[in-house]
Amino acid sequence: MTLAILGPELAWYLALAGCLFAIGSLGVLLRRSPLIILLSLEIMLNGANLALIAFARAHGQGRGQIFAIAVMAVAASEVAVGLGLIVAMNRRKLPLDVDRLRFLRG
Amino acid sequence: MGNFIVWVVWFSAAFACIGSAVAVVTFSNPFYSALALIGNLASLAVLYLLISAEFVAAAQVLVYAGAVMVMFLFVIAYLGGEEETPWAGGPTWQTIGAVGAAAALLVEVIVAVGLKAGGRLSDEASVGGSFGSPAQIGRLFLTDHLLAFEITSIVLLVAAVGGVVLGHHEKGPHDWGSAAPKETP
Amino acid sequence: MISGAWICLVAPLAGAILITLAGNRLSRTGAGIVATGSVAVAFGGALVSFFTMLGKPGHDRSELSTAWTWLGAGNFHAGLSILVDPLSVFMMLVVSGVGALIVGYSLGYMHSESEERRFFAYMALFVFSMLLLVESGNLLLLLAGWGMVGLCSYLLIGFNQERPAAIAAAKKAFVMNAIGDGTIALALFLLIQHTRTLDYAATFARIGALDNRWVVNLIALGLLGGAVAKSAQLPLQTWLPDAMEGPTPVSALIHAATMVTAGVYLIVRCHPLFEAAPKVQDLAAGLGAVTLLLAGLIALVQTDIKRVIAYSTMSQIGYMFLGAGIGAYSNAMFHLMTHAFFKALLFLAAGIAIHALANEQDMRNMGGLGRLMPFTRWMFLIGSLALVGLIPFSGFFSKDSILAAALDRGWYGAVLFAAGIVGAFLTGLYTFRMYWLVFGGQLSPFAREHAHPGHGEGPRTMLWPAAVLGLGAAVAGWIQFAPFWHPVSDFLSVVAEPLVEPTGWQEFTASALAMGLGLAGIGVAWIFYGARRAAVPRVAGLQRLLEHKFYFDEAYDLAFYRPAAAFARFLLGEVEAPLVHGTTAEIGETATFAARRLHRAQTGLLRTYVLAMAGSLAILAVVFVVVR
Amino acid sequence: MSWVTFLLIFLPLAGALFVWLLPLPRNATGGFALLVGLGEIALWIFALVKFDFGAGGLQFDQHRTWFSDLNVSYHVGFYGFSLWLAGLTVVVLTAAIAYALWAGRERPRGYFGLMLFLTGSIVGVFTAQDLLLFYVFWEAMLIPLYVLVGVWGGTNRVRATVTFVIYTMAGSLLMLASIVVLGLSQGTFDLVQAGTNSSPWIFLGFVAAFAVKAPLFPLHGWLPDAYRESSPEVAAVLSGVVSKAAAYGFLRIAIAKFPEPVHDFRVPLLVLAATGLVYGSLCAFRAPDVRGVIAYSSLAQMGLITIGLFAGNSFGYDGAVLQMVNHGLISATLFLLAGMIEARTATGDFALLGGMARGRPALATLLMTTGVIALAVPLSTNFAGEFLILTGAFLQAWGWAVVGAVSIVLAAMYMLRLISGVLHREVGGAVGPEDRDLRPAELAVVVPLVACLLALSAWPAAISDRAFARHSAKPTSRIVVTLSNGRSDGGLGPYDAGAQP
Amino acid sequence: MIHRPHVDWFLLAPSNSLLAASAICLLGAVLFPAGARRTATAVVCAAGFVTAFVFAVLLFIKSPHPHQDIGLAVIRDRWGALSAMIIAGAGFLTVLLSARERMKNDHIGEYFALLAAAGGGMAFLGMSFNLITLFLGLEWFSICLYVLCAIGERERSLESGLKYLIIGSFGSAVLLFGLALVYGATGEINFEAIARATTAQGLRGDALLVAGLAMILTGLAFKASAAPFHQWTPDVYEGAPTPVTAFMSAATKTVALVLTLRVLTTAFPQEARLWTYTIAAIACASLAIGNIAALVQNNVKRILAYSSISHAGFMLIAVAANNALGARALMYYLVPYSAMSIGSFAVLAARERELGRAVTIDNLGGLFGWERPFLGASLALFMFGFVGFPPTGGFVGKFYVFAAARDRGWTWLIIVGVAATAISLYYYLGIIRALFMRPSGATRLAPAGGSPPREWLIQGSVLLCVGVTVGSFVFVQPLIDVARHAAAALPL
Repeated sequence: MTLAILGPELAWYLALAGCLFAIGSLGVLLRRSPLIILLSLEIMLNGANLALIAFARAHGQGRGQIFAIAVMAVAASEVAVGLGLIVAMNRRKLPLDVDRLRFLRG
Repeated sequence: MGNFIVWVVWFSAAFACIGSAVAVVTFSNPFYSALALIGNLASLAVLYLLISAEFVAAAQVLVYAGAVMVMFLFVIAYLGGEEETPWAGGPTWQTIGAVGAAAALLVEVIVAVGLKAGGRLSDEASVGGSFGSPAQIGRLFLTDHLLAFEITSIVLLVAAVGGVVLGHHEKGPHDWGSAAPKETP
Repeated sequence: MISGAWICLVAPLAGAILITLAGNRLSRTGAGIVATGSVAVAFGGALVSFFTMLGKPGHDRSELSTAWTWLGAGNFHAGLSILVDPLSVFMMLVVSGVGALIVGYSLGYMHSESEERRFFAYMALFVFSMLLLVESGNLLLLLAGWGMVGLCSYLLIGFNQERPAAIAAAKKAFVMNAIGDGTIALALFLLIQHTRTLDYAATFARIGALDNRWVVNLIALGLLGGAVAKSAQLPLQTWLPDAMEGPTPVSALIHAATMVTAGVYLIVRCHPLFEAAPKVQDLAAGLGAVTLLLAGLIALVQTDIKRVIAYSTMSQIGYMFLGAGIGAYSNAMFHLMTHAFFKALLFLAAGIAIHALANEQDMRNMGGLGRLMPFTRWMFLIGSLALVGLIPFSGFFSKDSILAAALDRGWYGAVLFAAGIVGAFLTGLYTFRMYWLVFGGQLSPFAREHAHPGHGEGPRTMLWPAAVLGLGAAVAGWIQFAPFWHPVSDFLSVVAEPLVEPTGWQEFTASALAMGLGLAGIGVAWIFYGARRAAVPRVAGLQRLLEHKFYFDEAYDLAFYRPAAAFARFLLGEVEAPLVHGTTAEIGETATFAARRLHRAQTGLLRTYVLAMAGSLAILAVVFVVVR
Repeated sequence: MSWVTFLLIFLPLAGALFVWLLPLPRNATGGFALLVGLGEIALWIFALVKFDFGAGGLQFDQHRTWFSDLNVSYHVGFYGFSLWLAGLTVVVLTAAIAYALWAGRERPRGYFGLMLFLTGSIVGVFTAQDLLLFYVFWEAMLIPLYVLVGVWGGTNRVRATVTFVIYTMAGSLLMLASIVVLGLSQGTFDLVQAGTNSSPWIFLGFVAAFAVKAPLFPLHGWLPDAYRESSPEVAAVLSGVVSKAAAYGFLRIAIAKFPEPVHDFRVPLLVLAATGLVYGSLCAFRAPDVRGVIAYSSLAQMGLITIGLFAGNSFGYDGAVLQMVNHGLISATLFLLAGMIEARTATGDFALLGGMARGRPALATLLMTTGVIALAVPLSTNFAGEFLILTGAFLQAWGWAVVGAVSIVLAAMYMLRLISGVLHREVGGAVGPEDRDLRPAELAVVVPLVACLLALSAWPAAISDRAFARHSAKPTSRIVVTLSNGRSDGGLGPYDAGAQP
Repeated sequence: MIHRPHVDWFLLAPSNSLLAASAICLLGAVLFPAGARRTATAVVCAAGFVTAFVFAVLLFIKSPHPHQDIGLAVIRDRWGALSAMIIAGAGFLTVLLSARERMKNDHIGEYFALLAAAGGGMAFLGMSFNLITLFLGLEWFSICLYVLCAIGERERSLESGLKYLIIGSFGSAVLLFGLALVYGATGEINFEAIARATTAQGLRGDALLVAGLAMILTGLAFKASAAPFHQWTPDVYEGAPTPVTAFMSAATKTVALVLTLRVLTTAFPQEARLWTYTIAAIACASLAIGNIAALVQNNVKRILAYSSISHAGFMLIAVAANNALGARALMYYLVPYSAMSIGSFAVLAARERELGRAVTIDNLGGLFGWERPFLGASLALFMFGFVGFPPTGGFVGKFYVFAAARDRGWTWLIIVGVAATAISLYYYLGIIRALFMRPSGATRLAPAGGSPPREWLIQGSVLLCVGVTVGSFVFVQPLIDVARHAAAALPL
């Protein structure tokens, strides 16, 4: 059974991926809570994943999907480390506000 | 007709996706943001299904929405809901710059896609029925992308160790030497 | 012949080195003896050369000897070589002979000084330098000797190191002479450019072949500049009176007998060059004439005994320049010799007086010394008469023949002659003004206070040289009496054939006029200073003009020194500090400013960092898509 | 014979390592360094005796590939003029070490090690026959200088070192750029093999480095501070030897490899040099202290040497080489003497000095002798050098020589001011009766230098006639050919053939 | 039937030995007695790096011809092997530095495990040959480094860790999107295949491809801490434990640059026009910003951070040259650079432990340079090396980089480099000034109560660094031969 593509073409998917990526980066750029920044990063990665999967479909290859799955794992890893950091910071009574993390500056 | 349904599904998923993404970014409470992200992930999974990526969609729901987000929610709960006024703080140029940069990126991607669409993007390949099935993915993972599979596991392992190291509750003061001085910020 | 010349050259240098190296191991007197001895050896060497030379025929009397190549570049080579010919032997004799006497005199004169060793080392070095100058076998070495005598002059004028006036005078002398060195050097560059050598013979041979008058004139002018500076002629004369800050033997040896006359030697030595540039030669004669007048005038109002003698030296060298300028080379040289005798004598006699009066040099504090020191008085008188040029003293024979030669040069010669005889009048006037001020009249209170009649006039080492010189001043002129016998001219003509040959009538006219005016000068001096029949007339403006030496010092100060100093200050203050150093500082500040701006961009705010990345990425991506 | 070159470079470097690594006792360190210095002198004399001046050309050369893909090699050797400059280096450096030994320096191991390192690198500069190797030694020279000035200098030493190093590095980095471009365009970095080049930019890169190091007006901003703030022996090395490396660079690289740019830039360079000559002389004339006078006179003298180098004829070249050695010895001696004076009076200010001649005959004699040689009194070797240079300049165009002659008068003015400011006049405020004459150790440092000067005065042709190959009987060296390839505008034609085969 | 792809275990040996060491360390963190834990895990970790180094050397020797393996995901060539050697060497030195770092004992095992794992990831990344392995390798060592940065659990460490994590993840996301676009444009993930596809399908200048390229460049430049993607560097370097900083400055930079050149030349040769100019611009920006910003810093670690930014600029000149000479120059440069970098951080670590506080220009002064002549002189040597003075490899490195730029015909890049070096003098020499030229007694030697005993491990590592720094100057030929062989693996 072969499947032709139904519905929106690749360009639509890519535009959506771009939107996600942009929204995610807006979150990183504008939010101060590290938690929300981590969430925004997830959105960015998902945008990339969407693009990968769309391309995989477009090229009819599995590689893109493999890539996307690997990315998921990576995203999970990043989240794990990030959350660990946030917990550690909370324990040290550090503010959970990236704007107040300014001990390190020139 | 099938096509039309696909379009409808696509659009609802896409709107849900963007809406939830915007919600993630704008909610002041991280807890709600996390919940919105779950929605986002779910709607993405729907989109994945539309382009025959069943396994990925499943993984998305299971791994992401299931495991990762649960972790998030646990931490948020542990920290207590610290609310943050979404757009406050930071200089104005930061906001303007951020919006500008994000918009430029978006426009750029869309332009790139648009330029490309005139050329090759439209002639998508037809794929076999097993495309995107767990079996195919598994086969790929064990043949061509064996290494990717292994490394993914290493990354996860490393992250786990890291998470443990960082999240691990410290038992006492530094036990290396006695003269460890106090930091003066 | 040549070995004598080498001995003559090296002996004083050896003496100087010996004294320097021996340091304290040599007693002060010992140093003096070494110096005197070495100069005496030099004189011996000169005599040997002289007599060997006399035994040779005229055309064979020139010999060049090169020790080694002193300087070389490419194909140009200048050897460390000496030239022995009648002219150089003549000068060697004068320099080492008079030198030996004066250095011997210093033994007594400098006895009380604490740094005699240095003095004698300098003296010996000077004699060496002077001998190098006169013996040099090429123009480069001549310039070397030229500079070295300037250096020694500097060292000796400034011998009295604690006296600021002495140091200032020494520096002035050196710098003035350096100007002369510079013009000579420029002349040498031209010579190298156009004749490709600095050896006398080759240079002179090739200079004739040069078509370019300008070049020849410039070369002669450059040499003349050096001569003028060294011989204290207008316009570079101002250093000589100041140089009297040096000890009296120095004045006698350097600033009367030898070094200052080097300019004359240079003109005679390089006469082919000057003859190729007759305009410059005329200029030399003219400068000599003007100088002899101006110096004579200034000498009228000076109160320092040594300065009067110094001005008279300038004046007499003016005569020599006049002579050399009109081509009467041997006459000029002859006058150089006799002048060496009588001027050294005058200085030595003055030195005895100064020595006796605790180094007082102001004539107004002297007076009546004649009774106190009869020997000195007689010596001084002999010197004065020779200076004025009264027969039969030496000055008569030499000076008058120069004037006679001037008569042989047409209208220009006549002008020069007129200047010369006016100068003769002035000479008589200022010389005997000095004589009577110092030796005539009653013993001055100052002299009475300081002089000690019981002790004699001075140590024998001082008196004997004066006596020898006195003899020379009296009789040395006899060896040549122009119309009748002229061995000096014959001897020297091998080197420098005179351009003028005055007739007997001219000789007579010149002698008569010069001697008459000289006597008139003496007479006037007698009226004002000897017999004091009349008060000295005062013309305030003129007096001030003369006392300020025609404002040459002031003019130079205003025209050169002050601008140079001001310019240097300006450079240090307005260029060096703000521009050269300021630029560095400014670059540093700009960098630091930029650094602070960048530092401010490093906010520590994570979001700005991400924004920078995102912004850059956006720009990069847009550019890529646009350019691709 | 190439081992002589090798030893001349590496003996002091090895000595430096030895001093740094082995804990020698305090006094032994300096003694050891001095011994190495004397060994260097002996080696150099040996090289001098063995050198065939008649043949000229590169001798005692040694060649090892350093890295082959860009044709960079360790290639060292001596030309006539480099041999003389190397001699200057070992003599002055040894005197400096001896002076430091006498004066006693803090942390002697560091100090003497650096001095030895400096010796080796300067000799390296004068022998390197590979562009990159030249640059390596050139930069290696800067490290010890930086530390020597910065650690053992005066109160304002830090500012002095910063200006000094940044100035010089700015220049030498441009040279590095030029070296890269030149070497790659030639396909080799070997100076002997490389041909000439006509790019004005590459030329200017080299000129920048040399002009800063020399220094040429107006790039001398680092000079007064560096010369004033460093310890006397380091100032002696700086002005005596290090500046000569720049002049050497002009000669060996800028002139030998860039005939056309040299021709095109001759006038601007001569203008800069002449300006520096007069400017330095004037500044020296007004400088308020001993070292200021010497420092600015150094600027003037380097201007003069540069005039000679760019006069473009054998007078200029020979005279410049002679003058490099002269000025090296003179300014080193003067700085050491200034140090000895400062050691007694703790100041170099003319307002506080004076009258030191009385009762101090050795000091007076030495300072006087050096001073008068410095002001180029005729018959001194300095005179010989200046005469040749100015002749060369005159042959190029008469105006340069007139400027030079003016500067001779100015030199007399400032040098006499220095001499009388220290030795003469009334006894200065800082001079006490307890300040004694030079001690035997000090004499042992300075007298040999003065003796060298006097010996050279007797026979300047020893250098001026032996800087380049003299006779064409044997195949002439490349440097000579190269040098003469540069159009000589002296207008003398065959007369200027001194530098030609 | 699943065809197991051929697996060249030898190729993976460097990474695997480090992974093994990491695993042992992890086990040791649990199993070893607390007292011996530090020493034992350090020894294991060091052994892992040594083994990795040996394997990398063997790999280098035995891989004269590039060969792709394991599903064309990695490549066995000398380029990767040499980078693995540098990384392993840097890691080994870092272990020496870390051995007695003030750190909680209960995480020391994990620390060494993560260090080894990070090294393994870098070694792997040097050999990665498709987009997936590229991304995964990058994340592999990045995640290790995030944790290592934060592991000190001091406030600063945590802050630096969080900053690094967030910015790093942002960079990864950008890189990933770029990779996705490239994949989408060509349908290939293997580097060579991408280039082939570009040619075959006429994709030169394709919008998706170049947009992806821009994003990839951003991601890689971020890892190399090149301006304007550099701002995290000073903060993270300052906050991270000094040994980790040392490791990052040497190894991360190595792998990022090596990878950049590999990706750009193998996957995007057709876009060379775009990326050479971009890299050149980035290099210039890094040189300018890195050097100028360092002028007013007081914290020595920050100065070194800016210095590392500027050196990234220098090495990017070599990348921008896009020729064989540039590749050689890059590989050569990395060796002395890594040694100097780790060496200077080692000295800082020593001083830090004496003081018990961050090292600034002010408290570097006093008698440190003289009291600890070896450390002082070594630090001075490293600074001279950073400037590019002989006799250090830094000089030859700069020379090669300039030569590469010249070979490309870009003399203006040389001028920029030269100007940057001139500026950099000020702060490098400022450190030397602080070391040796301050009046004594300005600062007390060790405010933290007595000077601790000399640490032979640190001294040893500094000595090794000095050896490499000077040795790479003297023995250029063998090193450059090695670099040439390595560069031969790239299609230049």
